[in-house]
Amino acid sequence: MDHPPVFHKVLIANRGEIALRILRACREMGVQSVAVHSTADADAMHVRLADESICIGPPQASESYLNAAAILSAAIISNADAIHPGYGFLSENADFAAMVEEHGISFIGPSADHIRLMGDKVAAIKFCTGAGIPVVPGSGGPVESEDQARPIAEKIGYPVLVKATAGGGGRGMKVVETPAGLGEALSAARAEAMAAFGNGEVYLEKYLAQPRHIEVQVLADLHGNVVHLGERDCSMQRRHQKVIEEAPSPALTQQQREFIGQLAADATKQMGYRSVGTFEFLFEGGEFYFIEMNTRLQVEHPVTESICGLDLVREMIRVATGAPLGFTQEDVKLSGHAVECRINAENPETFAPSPGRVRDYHAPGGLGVRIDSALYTGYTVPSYYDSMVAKLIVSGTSREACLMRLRRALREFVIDGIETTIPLHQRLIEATEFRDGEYDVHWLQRFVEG
Amino acid sequence: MDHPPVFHKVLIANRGEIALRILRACREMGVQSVAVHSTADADAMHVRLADESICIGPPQASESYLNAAAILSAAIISNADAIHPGYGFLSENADFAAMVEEHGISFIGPSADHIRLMGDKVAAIKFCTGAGIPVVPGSGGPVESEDQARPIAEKIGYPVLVKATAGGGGRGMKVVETPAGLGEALSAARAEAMAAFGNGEVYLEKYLAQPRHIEVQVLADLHGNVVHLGERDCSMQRRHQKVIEEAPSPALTQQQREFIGQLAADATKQMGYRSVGTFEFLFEGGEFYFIEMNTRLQVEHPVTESICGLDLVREMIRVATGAPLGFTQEDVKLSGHAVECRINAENPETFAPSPGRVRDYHAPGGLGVRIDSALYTGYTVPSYYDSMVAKLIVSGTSREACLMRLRRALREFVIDGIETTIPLHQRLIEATEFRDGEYDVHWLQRFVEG
Amino acid sequence: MTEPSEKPKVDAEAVRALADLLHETGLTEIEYGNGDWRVRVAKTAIPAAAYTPTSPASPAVSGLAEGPAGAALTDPDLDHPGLIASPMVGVIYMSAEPGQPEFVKVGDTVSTGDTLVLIEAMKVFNPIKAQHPGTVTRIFVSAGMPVEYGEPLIIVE
Amino acid sequence: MTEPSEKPKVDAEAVRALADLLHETGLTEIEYGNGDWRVRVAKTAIPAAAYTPTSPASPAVSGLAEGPAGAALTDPDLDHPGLIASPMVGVIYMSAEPGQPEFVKVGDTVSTGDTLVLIEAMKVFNPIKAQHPGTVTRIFVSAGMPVEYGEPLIIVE
Repeated sequence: MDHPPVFHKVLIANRGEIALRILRACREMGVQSVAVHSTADADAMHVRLADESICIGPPQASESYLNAAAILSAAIISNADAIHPGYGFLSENADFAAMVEEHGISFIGPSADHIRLMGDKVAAIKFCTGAGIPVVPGSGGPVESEDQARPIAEKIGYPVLVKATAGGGGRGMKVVETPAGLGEALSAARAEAMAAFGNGEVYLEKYLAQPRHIEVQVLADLHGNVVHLGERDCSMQRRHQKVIEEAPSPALTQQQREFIGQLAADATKQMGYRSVGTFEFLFEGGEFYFIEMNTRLQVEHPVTESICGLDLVREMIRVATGAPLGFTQEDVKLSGHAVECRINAENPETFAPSPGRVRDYHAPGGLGVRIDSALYTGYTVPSYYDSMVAKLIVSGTSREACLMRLRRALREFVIDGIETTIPLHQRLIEATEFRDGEYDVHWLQRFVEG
Repeated sequence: MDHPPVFHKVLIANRGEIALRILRACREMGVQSVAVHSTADADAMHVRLADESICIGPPQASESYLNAAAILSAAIISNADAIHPGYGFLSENADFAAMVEEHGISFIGPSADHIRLMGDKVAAIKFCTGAGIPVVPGSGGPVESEDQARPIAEKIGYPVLVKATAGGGGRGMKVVETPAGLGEALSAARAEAMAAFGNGEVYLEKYLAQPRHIEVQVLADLHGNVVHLGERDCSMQRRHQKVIEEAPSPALTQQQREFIGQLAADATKQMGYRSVGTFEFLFEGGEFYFIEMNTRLQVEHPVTESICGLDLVREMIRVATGAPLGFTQEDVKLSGHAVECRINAENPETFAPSPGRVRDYHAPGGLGVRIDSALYTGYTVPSYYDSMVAKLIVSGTSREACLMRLRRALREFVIDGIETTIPLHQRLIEATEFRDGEYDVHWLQRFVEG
Repeated sequence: MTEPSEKPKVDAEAVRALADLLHETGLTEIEYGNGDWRVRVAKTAIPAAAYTPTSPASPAVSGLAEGPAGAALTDPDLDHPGLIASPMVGVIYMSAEPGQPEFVKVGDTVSTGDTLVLIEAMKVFNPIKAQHPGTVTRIFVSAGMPVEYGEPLIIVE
Repeated sequence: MTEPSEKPKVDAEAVRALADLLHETGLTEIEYGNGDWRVRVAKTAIPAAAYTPTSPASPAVSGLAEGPAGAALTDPDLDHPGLIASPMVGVIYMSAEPGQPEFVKVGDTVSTGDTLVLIEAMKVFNPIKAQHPGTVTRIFVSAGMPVEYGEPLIIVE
């Protein structure tokens, strides 16, 4: 407990549960923490628990948590030697990362260059293609005729999607199931695109009807040591917002897991990436298709922590100091199963936000239950920020044991005074498709609409 | 989640955190639970969460939680097919265990015969000696003269203790450091015993000046399969009450761990024991000395769960149905470190009980933190029962990481309205001897008195 | 009650007036005295009112769902001075043997020591007897019903 | 009060007056006596209202311990209409350059637009200017002091 801290003082440029998560890691490492907060968050848990706190602006995030100058000033006046950006807000802002480092303060995350590279979706796909990571196959440019399209479609594999270059909102988009339908679909899409956008140009892309969202966690130090920590299945989404995440994915074989993990780790090493990062894929028919890389800590990182036994925030802080990983891919053992439920302050049916005062808060306890939440009895959930107020992470030796435990934990969870999505999770845990692990990225949307 | 439950319905013959612990295991196995309670516990968490609850008597434990007839009647009228006794109360009452089984209800624990055997301390020591388990060596009977005593003392090894057969409270007790002091000590002890008890008979025993309390967890099914799950170090005691427990012990080598674990497992197998059990030892100078065996679940079982990844209550219930263990000693992997703090409703300095209304309850969360507690905001801790109101169990990859995490968790824990021993634990975590793992069974007593 | 001196007459009007004042003013206690005369009215805030901890376990409060406990929770008879509550967990028997008449029915007059019901627990039949003479005005239980400790059985007025 | 008879009359006015006093003064109990006549009124604190959840994090509320924020928490001047609060996080400069006189001192008269202090943030010196003419009656900060958003700087009356 007395060995020198890796940093003297870390400023946490975030709020809510993730600020608390980072604060806990700092405290467990013997590192001082500085909380920054808006005037709306003066009573927030991360502020109350931090060693120091600095008000950086009014409630609007643009004036506070997104206010790079205020956060950097706070770091300077508090003599912080590192900044952890959490997720959201400034976490993937390359300019902020660069600015922090220019002021001689460590940015606990990847380099500005890597954030910038992966923030440019075209450049990211180009890099990944070069690194041998599969991307969604397509024509790579406009197709003019059926003759030109046919061999491309054959190569992509049916079903293919005809998409308008100028398109959007589904217009000028046609799914082609078999070669016989290609010509007609091209004509129809062209006509529709011309009518809608005044531009009839179309291209071809692989059509994924029922993909899962699979993402691979990587961790790298400054010395070229890289490990992957398995995948997370985040297919349980509503309006592109993840609702439940689990690890490992019930859809992957061990071979697929090792294959995609190794690809992600190799690409990470190739680009000289540092810190944590996540390669996101669509997965269908046994194939992975790269979507994007998140150059930050993810909301759902605890499910990975649960199955690999690592503290990812601690590792992030460690590698930011220049410390080597200290273990190799062979040392990483994944075991058990973990599920995370994101609990939002929302009506569980209409999803209308429900900020307000928490009249009673009681978290479930016992074996295999982890709660990451900044709520407490008497706290008022402000209306200015994201509605996620708690993460319930449950682990078990098997997926089935994990889901049984999740069910009992959800039943114990009390958040009174505001509406939350706990009842939604209670419904989901009873759904056959979830219990069987047979759901794609569209399933939840249909479930909540049904 | 749909496979048939091992039991249909389990009655939990206990209260407080352990009733909740058992209830959670039942729920995670798809087993119905029946809570029994005194009138003082009508609002208790285990009652509120159970599928059914039955009031069995007035507040006095003798009329309720120790009322075997009432509990058995409750099991009968609720059609429970098994009873889990928890710890304390009727858990080591062989007659109760026998009565339960005579009524065709499964007792989730060892057989009445084994409870009876180990409840008789003389018989227990005799059995263990026969099974090759080391016990505190002694003369095995009165010694009459120095000539008779000398070879026995040589065999036991100095220092030895001269104890009065009729003795108690330290009177008629003399520590002999070297052979030269033996004669004088015998005379003095005899005289003192004669004066105090009117009986000058004395015997010899190995003197343990600074022992640690080390206990080995075993688990056995009905088919002769036995595993040990490593040891727990419970040396942090005040007035023979455990205050902090940890696993593994900072004092044992891997060789010692395997040696004592194997001995305990072999003895368990030899006696045909079933369910969980704990062999308690004093440990000094690299040697183990058997004290007693607890034929029940222990308060501190979570630290073992943390390092071995098993759910001990689930395993207890499983083996009680006749299910085989399903794994062998080779499959048991111990990893990481865990510490449990028992949090009592007591003044942290005077240890005066502090029952009353909990005005605010907020448990720590995050990675590696487990809470077993039946407290909630607004709950009134009754004055009739044990003062332990919460167990904080923290795990980490190393002992040091675990202690750092414990420190931050203790800082987050809020129990307002009653006094608790949280401040004592906060002081302990800063003590050099605890941090270094260098404490014996007497250390805490001196610490709190200092 | 007609004695004017030692045994005072309760001035209900005054108490009502003070109670009204208590409510009106939002106080929790009023003590009022004049000479020998003195009244104290109080209304303690019920903690449960501010916080009703329903949710953690909303499922089950009283397990024996078939029993009357749940329904009877707000029954004013539960405070009746003649209420006999079950002293044990067990099963109710209303008569000495099957086919025989019940020990008591509503309207029966009973004497001290009369058996009212039997409770079978652990194969022992425990007679529940009248503690004072009176009339049976209510029977909460019926044959074969399981009862928990403290559950209402019978009222003898 | 002057009535000699057995049936006393409650002096509702007196109780109401005491209740008002109780509320006004923030007391929880008043006992009032006059000769034989005596009244005690009380109001128990409601648990929920009385509970300020301080403990989870008692260690740190305002981090910049050296700053005035902590001490000024109950300072009545914080509600002063002429208070100028810091619009940003930064470090205070009281004069344009080292060695030069301070922009303002207590007692100075200022016009709208006059610079009061500079706040350096990210190597930019931001002048904080008077929004209205008046007299500087209080200065909360001093040169080199770090300030957070909303921290009190100066009062111009």
